[in-house]
Amino acid sequence: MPRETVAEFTIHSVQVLAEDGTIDAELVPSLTDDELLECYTAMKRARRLDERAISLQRRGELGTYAPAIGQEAAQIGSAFALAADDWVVPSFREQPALLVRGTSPQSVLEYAMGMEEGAEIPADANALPPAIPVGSQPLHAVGVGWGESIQGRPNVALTYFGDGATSEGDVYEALNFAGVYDAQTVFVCQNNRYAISTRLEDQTAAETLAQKAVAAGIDGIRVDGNDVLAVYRVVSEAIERARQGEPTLVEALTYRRSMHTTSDDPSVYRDPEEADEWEARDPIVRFQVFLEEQGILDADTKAQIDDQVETEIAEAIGQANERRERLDPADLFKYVYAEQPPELERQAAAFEGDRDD
Amino acid sequence: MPRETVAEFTIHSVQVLAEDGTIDAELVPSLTDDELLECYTAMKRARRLDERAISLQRRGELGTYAPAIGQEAAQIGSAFALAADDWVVPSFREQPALLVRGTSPQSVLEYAMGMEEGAEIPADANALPPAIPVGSQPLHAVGVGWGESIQGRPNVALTYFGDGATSEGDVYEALNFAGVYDAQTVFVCQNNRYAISTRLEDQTAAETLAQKAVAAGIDGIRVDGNDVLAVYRVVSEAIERARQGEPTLVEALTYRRSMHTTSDDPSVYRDPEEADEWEARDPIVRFQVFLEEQGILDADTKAQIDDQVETEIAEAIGQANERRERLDPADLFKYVYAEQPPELERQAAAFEGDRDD
Amino acid sequence: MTERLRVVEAVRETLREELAADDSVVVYGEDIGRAGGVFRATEGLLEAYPDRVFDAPVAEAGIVGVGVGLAATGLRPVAEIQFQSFLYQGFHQLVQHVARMRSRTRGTVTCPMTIRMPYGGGIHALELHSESFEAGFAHVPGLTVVIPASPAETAGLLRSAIRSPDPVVFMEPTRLYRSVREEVPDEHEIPLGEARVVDTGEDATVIAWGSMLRETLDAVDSVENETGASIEVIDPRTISPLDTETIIESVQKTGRCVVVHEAPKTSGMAGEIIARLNEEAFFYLEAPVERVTGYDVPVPLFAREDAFLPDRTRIEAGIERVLES
Amino acid sequence: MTERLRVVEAVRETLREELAADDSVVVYGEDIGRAGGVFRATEGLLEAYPDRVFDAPVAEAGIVGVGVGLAATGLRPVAEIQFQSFLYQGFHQLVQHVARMRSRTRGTVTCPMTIRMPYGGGIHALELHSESFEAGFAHVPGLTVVIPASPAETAGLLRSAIRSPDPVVFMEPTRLYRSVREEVPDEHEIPLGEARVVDTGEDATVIAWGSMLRETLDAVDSVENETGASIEVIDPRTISPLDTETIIESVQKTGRCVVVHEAPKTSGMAGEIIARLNEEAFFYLEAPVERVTGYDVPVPLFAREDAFLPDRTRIEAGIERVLES
Ligand SMILES: Cc1ncc(C[n+]2csc(CCOP(=O)(O)OP(=O)(O)O)c2C)c(N)n1
Ligand SMILES: Cc1ncc(C[n+]2csc(CCOP(=O)(O)OP(=O)(O)O)c2C)c(N)n1
Ligand SMILES: [Mg+2]
Ligand SMILES: [Mg+2]
Repeated sequence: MPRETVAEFTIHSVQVLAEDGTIDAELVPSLTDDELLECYTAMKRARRLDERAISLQRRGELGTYAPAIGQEAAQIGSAFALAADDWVVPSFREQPALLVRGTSPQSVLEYAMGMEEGAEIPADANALPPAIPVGSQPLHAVGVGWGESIQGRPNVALTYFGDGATSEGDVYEALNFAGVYDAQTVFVCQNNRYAISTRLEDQTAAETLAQKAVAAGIDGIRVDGNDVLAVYRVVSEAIERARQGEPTLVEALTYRRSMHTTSDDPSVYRDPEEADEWEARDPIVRFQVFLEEQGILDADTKAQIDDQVETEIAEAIGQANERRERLDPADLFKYVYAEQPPELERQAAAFEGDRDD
Repeated sequence: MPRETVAEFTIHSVQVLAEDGTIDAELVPSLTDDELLECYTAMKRARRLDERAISLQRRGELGTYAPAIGQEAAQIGSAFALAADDWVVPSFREQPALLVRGTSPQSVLEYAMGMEEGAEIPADANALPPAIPVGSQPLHAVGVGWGESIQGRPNVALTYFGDGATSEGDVYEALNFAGVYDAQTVFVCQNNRYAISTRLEDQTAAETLAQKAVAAGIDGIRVDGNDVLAVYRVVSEAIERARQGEPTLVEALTYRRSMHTTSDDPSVYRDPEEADEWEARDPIVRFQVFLEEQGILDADTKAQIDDQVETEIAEAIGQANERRERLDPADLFKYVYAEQPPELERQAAAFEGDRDD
Repeated sequence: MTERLRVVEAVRETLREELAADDSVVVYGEDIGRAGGVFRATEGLLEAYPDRVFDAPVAEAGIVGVGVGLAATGLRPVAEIQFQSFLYQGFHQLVQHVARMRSRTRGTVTCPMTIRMPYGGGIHALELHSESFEAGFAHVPGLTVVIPASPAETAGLLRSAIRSPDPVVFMEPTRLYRSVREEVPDEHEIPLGEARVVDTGEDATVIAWGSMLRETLDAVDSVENETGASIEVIDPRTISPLDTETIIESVQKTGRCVVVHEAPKTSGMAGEIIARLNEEAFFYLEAPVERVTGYDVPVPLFAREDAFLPDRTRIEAGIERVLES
Repeated sequence: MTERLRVVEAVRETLREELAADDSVVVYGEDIGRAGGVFRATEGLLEAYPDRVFDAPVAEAGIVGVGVGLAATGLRPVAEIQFQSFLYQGFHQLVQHVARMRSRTRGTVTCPMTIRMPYGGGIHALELHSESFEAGFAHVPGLTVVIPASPAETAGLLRSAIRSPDPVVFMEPTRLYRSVREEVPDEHEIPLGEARVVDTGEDATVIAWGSMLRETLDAVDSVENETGASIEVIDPRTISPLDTETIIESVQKTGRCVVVHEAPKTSGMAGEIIARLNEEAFFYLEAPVERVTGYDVPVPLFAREDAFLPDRTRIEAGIERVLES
């Protein structure tokens, strides 16, 4: 066998709705007009919430905020593909996906106001809170997907992470565990080209991120992450495979159009031209043109959606502000253990004492 | 581009000296008869040291010991390919490679006697001490290979680890860093089929370990790890590429013929038949038959080598025992910091005080 | 029916009973399945519960991290880390997620996970197989850190750990795995957070846990014999959250105290205990509290291990110093 | 020529000078190159030293681990971890290799690596951006743990850290990065392992470091004004190995002591300091040593951060308690 081939791998990439508006009729997912509009509304809502959050932050009303502007198709196309009882395991930039899954804009804002209230998970929501440590949450998604399978339930876990996260050992361990345990898990890597300031070529020598799957012996595929139909299509298939115990890594090629977080100034490390280029490739615009051309979206509906979104967010801001006013700092002590240990009781009492002084 | 191919990968496997004795003339490395005999002697020395160590451990004279019996071709073929100033970064089962690189059998024994003396690295030896935490040392090898390149030196670092280690995030991070920094590093993964009791299929869903390289965008190749000529050939090429800043992951397919360590009883988790099968495929036997058939090794030389090895090891045992007798427990305090901090001085003094009582 | 068991058997039987009692218990770790664990602590469990006992890849961050997800789905993960020092590979998952899932989400997501592992010296093991980092774990709010000191204690505490609504780092003294047998009551359960007064006494309090408790009891015996002093011995059992009350009460009575641990001295648990005594029993203390601990050096390879570990002689000397001053 | 610099500038200038002074210094970390660091602490360094300043992939175990290898080849790696809590991702490399390379090899291989990172609260940052784990690092023998409290101290200590033959965990108080300016002497060097008596006094000793020192000085001022007491303030600067002598001497004089830190109370450095006082100054102590620290809870998100962090009021109360009892 002097020199023989023992394994071969191919990474595919999928696009359904091209930038020039051409559609791949074979791959286009079968969604009703209402579903398509719902999807569009979700994208607009997410975009608007991010925009409002940035300006609230600028006015000192929110803390550090990580907008997902430009990544709405990657997140909403994928979140839309989930069934009601499936799970979402997000990082810190997943407002669009979370909103689709039922998290309220109010919660998003509360979290950005530095309130744990914004990370409460309602009893019926299958989700985990935002994970700040890069790359740490895919392992949780594997645990969820494996746990569901141990308990004989069909639910899958979908987790999001970025291009930078793929450098963390945890992400690799997650992919590898998923392969070993046939975890009902889908990995969506949003390759938005940057990890803060770091470009992909300084992150890895790999030419695609989808090929990280090869190391774990699971499927990897790339999708145009600014094409919501393609993302929906590819992730739907991945979800169905995951229900059978076959995990997939989906690399969604997209672009972070705004700052890393509100503490970041991208002009330090990237060309304004690059941003312009990607403005033209905005995922919402592409989808909107498609909906208009198909006669699904007209000017009235568009205006109505804009109004609706504006009202929702304005209300959410009001509610979040109200909750902030009622915030009790002493809650600090409440949720550390199921039952408060004596030493913590003493500390809580001392805290109350100090407050009374 | 609806669905297009964006990347393709192929994993090759190399064998030079087949189990049936056939040789691939094109691939056979150009080694002199003396070099071939040196290589054979190294294999015999390593095997014999492991055997003696196991029996010394059984008599209570050594602590836990991890024999490399069956893996001599993988280690010695690769270590032989290094130049004098290259580095070796081993795990805990690399006695064969270390011996080739100049570590004395005495040091190996001292380490197994629980003495840090056995992990001293002579000033001119480019090596790091045995790493016990699985998968932790490839990152060091990347640092070495990168550090040599930063300093404009041609030296490469060769690191060893096992099949189990490939599951650790650290190993993936090491491969990925190597790709990013063009580290002058060669990764030799000895796939000996087991991580203690755990078989490869419970370790990863990947069909080869060489393909772990794909995730990092570096080269990966498999070699028959029981074929010392193939290992030498493949690793020589990898070393030359590494000198140019192109790291490679080499998966050497081999088999751990004895116990994981002397604390382990493999009969709990594997068939005796399996061991028999691999006894027949022993790397030393295969190489010996080749040398005999080529007229390089005759019965006299063989006996002479056996004698020489026996004497060396007997002497090493004597020397290690002597050094153990001279061991000063107070050395405990000596090498923690370059300069002893006052608190440690106090503790050292208290220790001496206690000893004098 | 009580049984005479070793520590390692107490672990195994408790795991078996908890697997039987609660379908949501899953047990996993490196080599814990087909091989039954490197110390045989999980022997036979895979055969008995093939759907809830799993061998894991060699990846501790993975082992800790997937536990967070398993727990979120309603399971009770019981993970083994092969040796305590390798929990460092998953330390970030432990601190960033396991310990804080409850507080991050105001109690809406929890992580009732048990992470068990052998720890400590005394068996002449390889490098990094003998560490004791309980003080570091105790510095992480949200964790419960438990160390048993005998077979019955192991069974009782491990059961409570598995049933705890909060994550528990369960550190088993390797040195005791096979060294003693003891009656272990069936379905034994010992509440977490409560120290045990192992021996009552009037003249000094000695605090020790894990395998140091045995050394301590030996030392106390011989000091009592030699000096006629009467010494109280306390095993905190739960290192964090610590049962301060029991310790304070004892030292308020005895006025003298020795704390023993194998971990390095600086920033070890003895410091914390002394600080609490300083706060709550200051005016009762008749002598400086003595620390008998590992030195501030990495645990050496085994040829020098005995020099590192506190032993009966050093503990005796500590007790004598505190009695004399 | 001295310059008035902020802490973040002191870091930058010291790095620049050390890169200039010693060809073996290499600087790397996430976003430290092209972007100049998320706090701009490394701004301009890549341009000035393109062959020795590197952006790193997002992988902290990798960042710590490669440092071991870089150091082995004769380089002096100076790595940045973007926030202290993410050093946990590389905690195993730190404990298992960085800290013990010297002792494992009897001094034949060493690891003169500096790992610098912002730490601590007070800037309303995201979750896990405000932690203070100095006590945990101090429990790892072989490490030197340093925390500066002003621009000049930053420059002087960072220089010594980079030049140290041993690995240094260098924790920079985020809250001070831009808040104060101070004269920084050129080529300033402050020996590691030596505490600084910031203010002398007779009635009590207050020990604080990092950004807590500033709060402490404010609190001390107001207590001194209100009560007429004279208070000594000590900044250990090197948290480990700790300069016990300076602390003991002071408390032997004042008889009263308060220790302030932002890290959670249990198993924090205050415990260790109290234990040393107990050992060396027991008979001088006139009152229990006070601890003013973070609570035993995970650092909350920023809306509750002020409630968590010790502030001037809490420190004042602590000093008053110790003066009164
Ligand atoms: C473990 C860890 N290391 C570093 C950071 C600091 N950090 C926050 S986001 C980020 C970059 C993440 O990049 P990527 O994964 O591409 O996600 P993106 O921000 O682009 O969504 C870094 C380094 C962190 N939060 N966690
Ligand atoms: C980080 C870490 N986890 C676990 C262990 C315990 N352990 C020692 S060797 C080993 C298996 C290693 O398998 P492999 O990488 O295949 O190397 P081999 O032993 O076969 O040479 C394990 C799990 C360890 N030493 N370090
Ligand atoms: Mg990104
Ligand atoms: Mg193996």
